[in-house]
Amino acid sequence: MSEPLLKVDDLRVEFDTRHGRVTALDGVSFDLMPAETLGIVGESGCGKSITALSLMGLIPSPPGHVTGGRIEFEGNDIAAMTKRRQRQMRGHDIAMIFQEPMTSLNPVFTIGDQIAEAILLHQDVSRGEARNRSIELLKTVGMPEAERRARAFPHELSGGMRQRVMIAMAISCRPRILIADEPTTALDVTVQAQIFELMRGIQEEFGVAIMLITHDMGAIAEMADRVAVMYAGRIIEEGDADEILDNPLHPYTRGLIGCIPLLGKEARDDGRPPKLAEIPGVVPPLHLLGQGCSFADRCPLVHDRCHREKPLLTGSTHCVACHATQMEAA
Amino acid sequence: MSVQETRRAIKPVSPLREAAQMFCRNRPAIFGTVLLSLIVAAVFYGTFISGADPYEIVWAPQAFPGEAENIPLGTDYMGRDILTGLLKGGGPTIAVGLSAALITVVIGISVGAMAGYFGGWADNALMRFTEFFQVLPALLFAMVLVTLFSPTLTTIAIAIGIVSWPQTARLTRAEFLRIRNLEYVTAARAVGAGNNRIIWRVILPNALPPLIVSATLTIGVAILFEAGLSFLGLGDPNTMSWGLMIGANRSYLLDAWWPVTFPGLAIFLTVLAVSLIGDGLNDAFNPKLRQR
Amino acid sequence: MSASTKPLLEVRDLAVRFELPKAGLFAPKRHFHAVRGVSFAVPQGRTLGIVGESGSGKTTTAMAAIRLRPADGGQVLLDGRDILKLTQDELRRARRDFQIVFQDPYSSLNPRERVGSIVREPLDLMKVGEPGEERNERVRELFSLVGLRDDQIALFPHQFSGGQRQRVSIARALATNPRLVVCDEPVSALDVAIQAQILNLLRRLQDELGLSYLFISHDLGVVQFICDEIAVMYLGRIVEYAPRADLFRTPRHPYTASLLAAAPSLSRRKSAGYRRVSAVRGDPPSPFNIPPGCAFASRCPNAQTRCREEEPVLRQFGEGRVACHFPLD
Amino acid sequence: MVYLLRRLAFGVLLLAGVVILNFLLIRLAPGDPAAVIAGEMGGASQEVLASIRERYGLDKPLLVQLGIYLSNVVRGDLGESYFFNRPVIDLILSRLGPTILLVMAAQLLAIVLGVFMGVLASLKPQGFLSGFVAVISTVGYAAPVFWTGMMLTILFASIFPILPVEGMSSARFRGGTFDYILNVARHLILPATTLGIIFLAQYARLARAAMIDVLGADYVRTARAKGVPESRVVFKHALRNAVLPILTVAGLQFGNLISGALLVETVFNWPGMGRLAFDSILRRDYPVLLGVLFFSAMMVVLANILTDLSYRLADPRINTEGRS
Repeated sequence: MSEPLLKVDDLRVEFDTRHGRVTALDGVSFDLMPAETLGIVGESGCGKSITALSLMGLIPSPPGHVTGGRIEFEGNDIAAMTKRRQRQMRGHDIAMIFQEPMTSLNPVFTIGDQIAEAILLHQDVSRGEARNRSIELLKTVGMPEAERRARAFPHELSGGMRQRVMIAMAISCRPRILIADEPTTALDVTVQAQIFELMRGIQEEFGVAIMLITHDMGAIAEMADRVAVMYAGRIIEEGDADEILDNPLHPYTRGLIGCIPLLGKEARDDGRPPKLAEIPGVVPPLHLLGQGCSFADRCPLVHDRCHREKPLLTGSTHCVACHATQMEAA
Repeated sequence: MSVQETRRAIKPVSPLREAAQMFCRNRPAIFGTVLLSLIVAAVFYGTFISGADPYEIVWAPQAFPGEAENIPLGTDYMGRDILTGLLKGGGPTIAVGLSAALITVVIGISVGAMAGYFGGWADNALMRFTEFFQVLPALLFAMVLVTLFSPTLTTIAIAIGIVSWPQTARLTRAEFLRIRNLEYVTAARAVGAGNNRIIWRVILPNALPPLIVSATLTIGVAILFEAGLSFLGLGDPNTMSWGLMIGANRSYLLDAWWPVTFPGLAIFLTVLAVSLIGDGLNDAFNPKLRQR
Repeated sequence: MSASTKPLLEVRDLAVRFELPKAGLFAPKRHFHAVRGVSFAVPQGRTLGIVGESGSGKTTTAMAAIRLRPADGGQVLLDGRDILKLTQDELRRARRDFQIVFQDPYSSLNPRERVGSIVREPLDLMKVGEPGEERNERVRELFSLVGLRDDQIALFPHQFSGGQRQRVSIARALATNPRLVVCDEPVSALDVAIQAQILNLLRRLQDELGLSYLFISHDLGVVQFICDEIAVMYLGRIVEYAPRADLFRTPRHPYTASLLAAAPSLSRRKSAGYRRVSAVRGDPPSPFNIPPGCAFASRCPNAQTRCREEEPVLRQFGEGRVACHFPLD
Repeated sequence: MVYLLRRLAFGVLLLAGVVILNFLLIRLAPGDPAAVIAGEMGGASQEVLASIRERYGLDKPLLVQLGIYLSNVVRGDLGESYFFNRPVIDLILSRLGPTILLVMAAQLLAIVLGVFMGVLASLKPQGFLSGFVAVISTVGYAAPVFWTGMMLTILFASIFPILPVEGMSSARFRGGTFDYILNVARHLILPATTLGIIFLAQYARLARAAMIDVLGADYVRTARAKGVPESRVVFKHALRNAVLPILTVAGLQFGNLISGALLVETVFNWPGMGRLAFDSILRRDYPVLLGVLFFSAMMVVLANILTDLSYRLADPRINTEGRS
């Protein structure tokens, strides 16, 4: 097996809030292999976006603090690098696209300038050359009339087109890793499909590893090779996408999959689809997390130990952090 | 249904009480409140309790502060006691400030609320009207009004009110426009609420926080206006006020600094107190800050 | 279609247009036609879904149908009475029969009111029941109906989570025992786990209370779960209108087909080499500038010359109706 | 272009409104309009009053009077100062330059320094400079501008006599053009600082708030994510957006700036329109006072149009709003 491109080990991030300091990421570890797509899935507030931002060194501070863990890119500890090298990595080696294409582009510069800026920052080319390349990139991401659109301002483009611009900017320096934080959540379904297809095409063409942050199991099925499921700041299950989707082990993952109104869950006797599975209650606020398993209060399989002790993520290819499942397996 | 929520009994937290708590934790705001209370107490003493006459000549003109026992802040160019002037002159200044602010708020909120709520034609007309008033430099316009219609405290208060309402109107309009489109307003209409109820019971309470802040700040602005007008010789000649004291002693500024400095300081501290309170309210009402 | 039962709500030829800012002082007034000749019916005790992407006019249609925004033409018959013709007073009284649940659980509740009085407000305004204990009793009943507790009645909206706020919103809508409830994307702002709770609740309430829903959504999974009949909207028009089973089994309009192809599913696996073949191209054209002919023609994989010249009308095809010159088999 | 014409047309309309207001004010003021126009100190002899009635058609119906008044204004006739015995328009034109100089100097100082301070403060929202900006903006707001001016006068007249505290140039000044400019500049320092400091404080506070807001925006995160150095993030990506609200406020403040100039000119004997207004109040010289009001309104209208135009240059979202 090849070496992981990115190795994240025991990452901890804390935030200052009015309830005091809370733990937003509690020992998150995972590897990202070259040219694979790792899906990180979870509900809002589970820490999936914070994971992405901490890889980029973009946790807003204050109030955020990275308080522990190690991130290695191609075997080198990022924290040990100079600030300058860290900055060069952003955009050059690791690029990122965001959820809100509406607000993620600077409204006062043309999109051509914004893409060219990324090129000029990391590559030794002339302004004119950067311009031409940005037009090429716009063509690559399927922007019609790329020459003309390069002179457009973000507000003159639709959401889908803006997300294409974001992608063009992200791939401008041929990064090794592309982090996509809910890239299609703000878009209409037909446009979502186009963006996914574009990302798949880019992965095949450039061999980039994608980290896809999403709440959408459908996106996971279509895009991901491997999946990490997050809940309340921890990874609670990890494995191959098919394994997780077809044979989820953690009660939370099972619930999450069961409660999606999927197409094709058709027909009981009265012709209506069956009732959806429910996970009772809500995700606990971070400042109320106790010492036990954070899912214990909502879990159908809960027992005493769950309230006392945090389960660890164990397993070889399909890992899970749940006392009940682990005991069953043992 | 909601399993874990059943365990905790939650007490209702009204948004108003939360704001009050925020305000009480704001040190500059508390300082402003204390300062304003002291000033108001002193002015109250001067207006209603002390029998001293601010026009009485008590000592030699332009006597240095503390030169004699009864003139701790010195005398002015005619030998009148400055401390007495301060205590007596605060009343009119503050009264004009308060009533002008009241006029401002009443006109401003009415115009802004109508423009923002009804929109369209009414909004257009009212906003053009407002824009017209904003074209006139406020102090100059107030000067013209006071000069033409004799300088009494009432005219001055009305003039200040007339020139300063546009800002409140614009703010109110903006708030109404924003809130009007929120779903809870539509929801109120869906359950059968009429225009009156929606304006006064639904939108206004939600628009109030920034309006209260602006009203507070308007008091400060009005006090500054009154001082400016008095300084230009447009104060009510029959009433001692802080601005008037400055204006009267202005020509002798380089002979004696104290007759000008102390009334100015009084105005400064009053406006400072009011604006600290205004800032404190602003922070208290700001939900963004409350999250931290 | 359930032709036997008389529909509770019938909308005929509804039109809504917005006035655009004028280009110049003397330029003619310009309009943007958000809803163009839309007709549908909600049968008693059933659910009609309106699906579409942003800009399709689905929410505007619903809002105009219950007069939360003015309509510029058409009829809305509730039990045979035209809602669009009611006077303000009549309308206010009639509102007890049709209520609405909004999309955004955060902005749909007045932050300065306790949730109890939010739920009570419709009772007070429409004078339902005796003031005082009877109405308070009703509020408690509604709270338990939607799965909230009595001791939460005095709380303020910001003390609730998104899902619970949506429950409050539903309780408010049900206060006057309405017959029709418009649900405007009631779950799209919620996380999936909470979404399932609310969808199950809405279905339970329909079964228990015999409610009729007009359900607006962009999510076909949700629509399939809760709706009996579905109208698909594209740029202000209904392009397909069919019973659930038929629409999902055999979509007739290419647009419906592309929506279905893009809907959430766990069966499209990367591991199985799934690729999207003919996703529709591009974005919808600007609603301000709708081309002649079929509005979908510019993105349609099957478009032909006729589609760009002649606007198709909604006509019977198979079990449902479709507005397409070349419907799919 | 069409936009500019429309703005100008509306500006003219506003000014016509000011003229009508002036007309109404004279009629509404207590007493005989002719006497009002003549001014109480103008020695209102019967002949003067008669000539005024003639000139303004005061014996004719109100609408006709308005027509006469309007047509006079259009011809540049704002009336006569019966104290100076000069046309109002001449008086004002001779005072316009100094006022514009003062106002522009103050505004420039306030914007440049204010924005600079605000930006620096925004980089450390809890830092020392942020505290300083908060303090000076509160203090600057609360101190009456004429009082600040007087305090500075005392300071520079008695304690550090290094700057002139009165007038626009030294009396009986002799020297070349360049020396004259220097001389005026030295005289300008105190008035412009006094006037500028209130606005400086406001702009600094506003710039800090706008920058903090913008620095948290998604597109700034995008810029950081593509590896833009922090200084460039601040001064290119963020500042370009943060100036927009400042520009808006700067335009709105223009009227207040003129109000402030009125007081500052009076304190420092700066020979501008404000000083003229002050003098005409003392003499109840109403035509002059109303003329100053009209000219000030005109300056505000022009400033607003300029602000609008620069806003449209700075924000591409405005230009294309009508395009579909």
